[in-house]
Amino acid sequence: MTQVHDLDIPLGPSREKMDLVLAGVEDVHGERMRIQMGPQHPATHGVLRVEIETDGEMIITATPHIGYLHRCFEKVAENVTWPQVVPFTDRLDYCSSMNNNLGWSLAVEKLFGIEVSERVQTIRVLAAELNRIANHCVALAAYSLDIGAWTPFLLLIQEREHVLDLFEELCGGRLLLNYIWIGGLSHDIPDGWLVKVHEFVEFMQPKMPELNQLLSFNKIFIERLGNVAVIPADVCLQYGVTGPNIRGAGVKWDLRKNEPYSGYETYDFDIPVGTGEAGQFGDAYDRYMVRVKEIVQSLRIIEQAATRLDNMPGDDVQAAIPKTFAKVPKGEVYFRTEQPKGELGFYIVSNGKSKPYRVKCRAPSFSNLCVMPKVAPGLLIADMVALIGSIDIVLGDGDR
Amino acid sequence: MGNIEGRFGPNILVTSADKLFNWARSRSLWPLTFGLACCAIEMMATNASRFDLDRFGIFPRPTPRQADVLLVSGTLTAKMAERVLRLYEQMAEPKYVISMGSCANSGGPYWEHGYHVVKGIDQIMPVDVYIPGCPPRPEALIDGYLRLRELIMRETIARKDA
Amino acid sequence: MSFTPILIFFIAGAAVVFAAIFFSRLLAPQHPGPVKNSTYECGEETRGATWVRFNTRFYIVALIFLVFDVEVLFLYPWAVNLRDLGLYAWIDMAIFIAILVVGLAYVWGKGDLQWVRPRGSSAGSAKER
Amino acid sequence: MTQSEILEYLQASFPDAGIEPDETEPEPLIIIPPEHLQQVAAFLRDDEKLHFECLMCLSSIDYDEELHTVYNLYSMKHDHKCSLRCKVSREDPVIPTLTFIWHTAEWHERESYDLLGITYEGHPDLRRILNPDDWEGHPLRKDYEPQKKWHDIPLTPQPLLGGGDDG
Repeated sequence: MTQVHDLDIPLGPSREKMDLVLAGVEDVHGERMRIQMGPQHPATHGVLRVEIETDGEMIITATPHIGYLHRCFEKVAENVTWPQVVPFTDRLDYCSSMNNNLGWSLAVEKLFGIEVSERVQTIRVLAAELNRIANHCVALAAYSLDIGAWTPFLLLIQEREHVLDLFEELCGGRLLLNYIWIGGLSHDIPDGWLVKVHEFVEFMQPKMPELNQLLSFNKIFIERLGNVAVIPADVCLQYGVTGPNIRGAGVKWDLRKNEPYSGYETYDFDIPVGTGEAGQFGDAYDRYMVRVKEIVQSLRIIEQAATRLDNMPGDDVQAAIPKTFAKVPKGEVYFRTEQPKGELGFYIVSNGKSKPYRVKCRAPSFSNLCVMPKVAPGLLIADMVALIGSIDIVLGDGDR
Repeated sequence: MGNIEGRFGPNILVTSADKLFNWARSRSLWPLTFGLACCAIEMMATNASRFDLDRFGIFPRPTPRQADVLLVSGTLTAKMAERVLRLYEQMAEPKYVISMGSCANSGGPYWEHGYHVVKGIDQIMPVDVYIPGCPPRPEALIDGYLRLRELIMRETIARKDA
Repeated sequence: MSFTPILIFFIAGAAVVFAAIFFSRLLAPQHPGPVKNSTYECGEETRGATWVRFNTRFYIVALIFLVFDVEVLFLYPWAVNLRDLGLYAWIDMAIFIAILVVGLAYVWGKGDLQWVRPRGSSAGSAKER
Repeated sequence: MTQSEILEYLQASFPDAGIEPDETEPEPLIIIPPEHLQQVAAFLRDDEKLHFECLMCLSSIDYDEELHTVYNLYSMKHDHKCSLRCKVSREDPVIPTLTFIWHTAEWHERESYDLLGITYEGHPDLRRILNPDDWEGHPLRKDYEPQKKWHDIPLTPQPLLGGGDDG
């Protein structure tokens, strides 16, 4: 009988299966095989390479390798003027370009001390929440595709098309919008657009319960995601995991409530938090359910923002945009916003010239990914797919 | 192709065989799901039900062994270029390349300051169809596929010099 | 009861298979190259040998699958002409399925269906300290 | 506690560490010499009144003759922020690592090593994270010259009109 050598697995999240493997009760070990879950892989949501070392099906170590989509955002941001950086922030997390624009513009407005009118703030919140719904639709669609359900993918992408039609009418772009500028917006609301927004909200109301019936309460789905890839709250804090992932772990932390910006404090919505109904707190199912509930909350915000805009006198949305960016205040500022994937922060250094001296983008997917080597040991290979899908990474802002 | 390629002059048999093979190939282009960046999301939206690439016989395949078209959608970076070249080599003949989006065409917005970005994938592999746009609209992607169809319809297995 | 239809059936089956291979060999363009023949692993070179000592769990799972796959194989002809086989064949097959259900219960109880046997499963063998 | 209160509190608890504010608008940062960085950072996290358990962002900047690393900290418990700055000369840019204090620093430090060439001594595996491992130079430095080629993959823009020779 081969002598059971103790597996030097770093202590992953404790779980009934996991204890067994650690206690070395596993009778016979195969040799470790090194598998590349490489850059071209249907379930890595882009170009992420995870080098997995497995013993049979059980993952021993998993090291993510990123950088395959490193598009030098910070170098580009040092060589273009302030307003020209906005289209590049679109391409950071290309599923939620409106929220990236909002993050960048608010950071620069804080540095320059620009105040925007209340109407512009309301339009920004409306557009950002619409984009949150679109982003969560893509995230849930790709996730259900990874788990193996083809119908929710088509349904969710179809509902997302409605949001993209709204954006197309608002600012001409579908995916990358360049809409929220520093100090204002690129276009005002076309008339008749708010009516469409109200129609969209009515259209979208029954969709989430429908998705729940179709997928969320499906026994196979719950069995597949319950108790899998648990990221407890303290690991989230230590590794800087933010957004739906930390809310899935039960921490009620959302920048729109804790550090309100752009008028978010005036809307009433609540923060969905993981309930641990399918296993433990912070497992893949919790993170999934948090995103589904967030779509419902975003609909509430959109409804309130749209009704406010209905009876708000129209004003020039480009009033507060500075005429020239040649002379700008010097200084350094860090500003963070609640982007659908997590906490998007911009550290901006300005030396008074028309181009930023240094821009550091604290991207949510970058930090959400670095938790993988700690969480992955002990998972089966199929659960690794569930882990990557549930932390919802996009390599555009992972690699910047 | 195979043993009968470039063997015969352009006679009646060869031209009708051409028509049959080209028709069969162009009506079932299986792309390699190869989302690099933002264009990948537009590619997903085009594969979904509203723009529905399935009606053209286009069904994404995850492995290069079963793919006919390498649809490079997104920004090709230096670190990724080696892998893309290997995938391109590993695809079975006859294979085609569609460069989707201005990043793949010429480096796109990262043309000037992107030190890590390959300025256009035609620097490292032959490209059949370029689709402009950043990201190109789904209709533009469909137009790219149809243009590739016409390209395939003009192929022939007759001897080149004849 | 002539067996020619079955013979024709086999010949046709073999013909289809060989035709597919022959025409694809004849018509499909072949340009083998060193990179093309290398194994595909998500665009990466493969690292680590694949000729490793597999975990025995794979062997057990494969065995279980084989048993129940062959069982289904026997069910097909039986299910097709159950009507004229009469009650006797039905009882016969019921016994056969019962035996396999006992096997399934044993394997399930022993915990071999899951990848890692949970601690203290009912049929914990001596090996499990 | 505001930034200035934290500054006084730190100066009180580390009198000889040479902590002083700098003059960046809109809010001065706390400058900490590299040799005391780990000590002060551990204190910032463990002290009850400060309790900074989140490292929001770690960014490093190239100021021609000096390389700076700025740490933005946040405490969820007391809901207050603090930002530190650590200055290092350009010749031997070495800063002690903070990975064992905040795990999120592990990747941020690897990135700032990759892009700006600041080595964080004591870091578990300081490799390049975004660029390929054998990439020359540190791209975010002001005097960086982009490479022409990497593993014979051309990185130069194609000539605009026809007949490119070095493509």
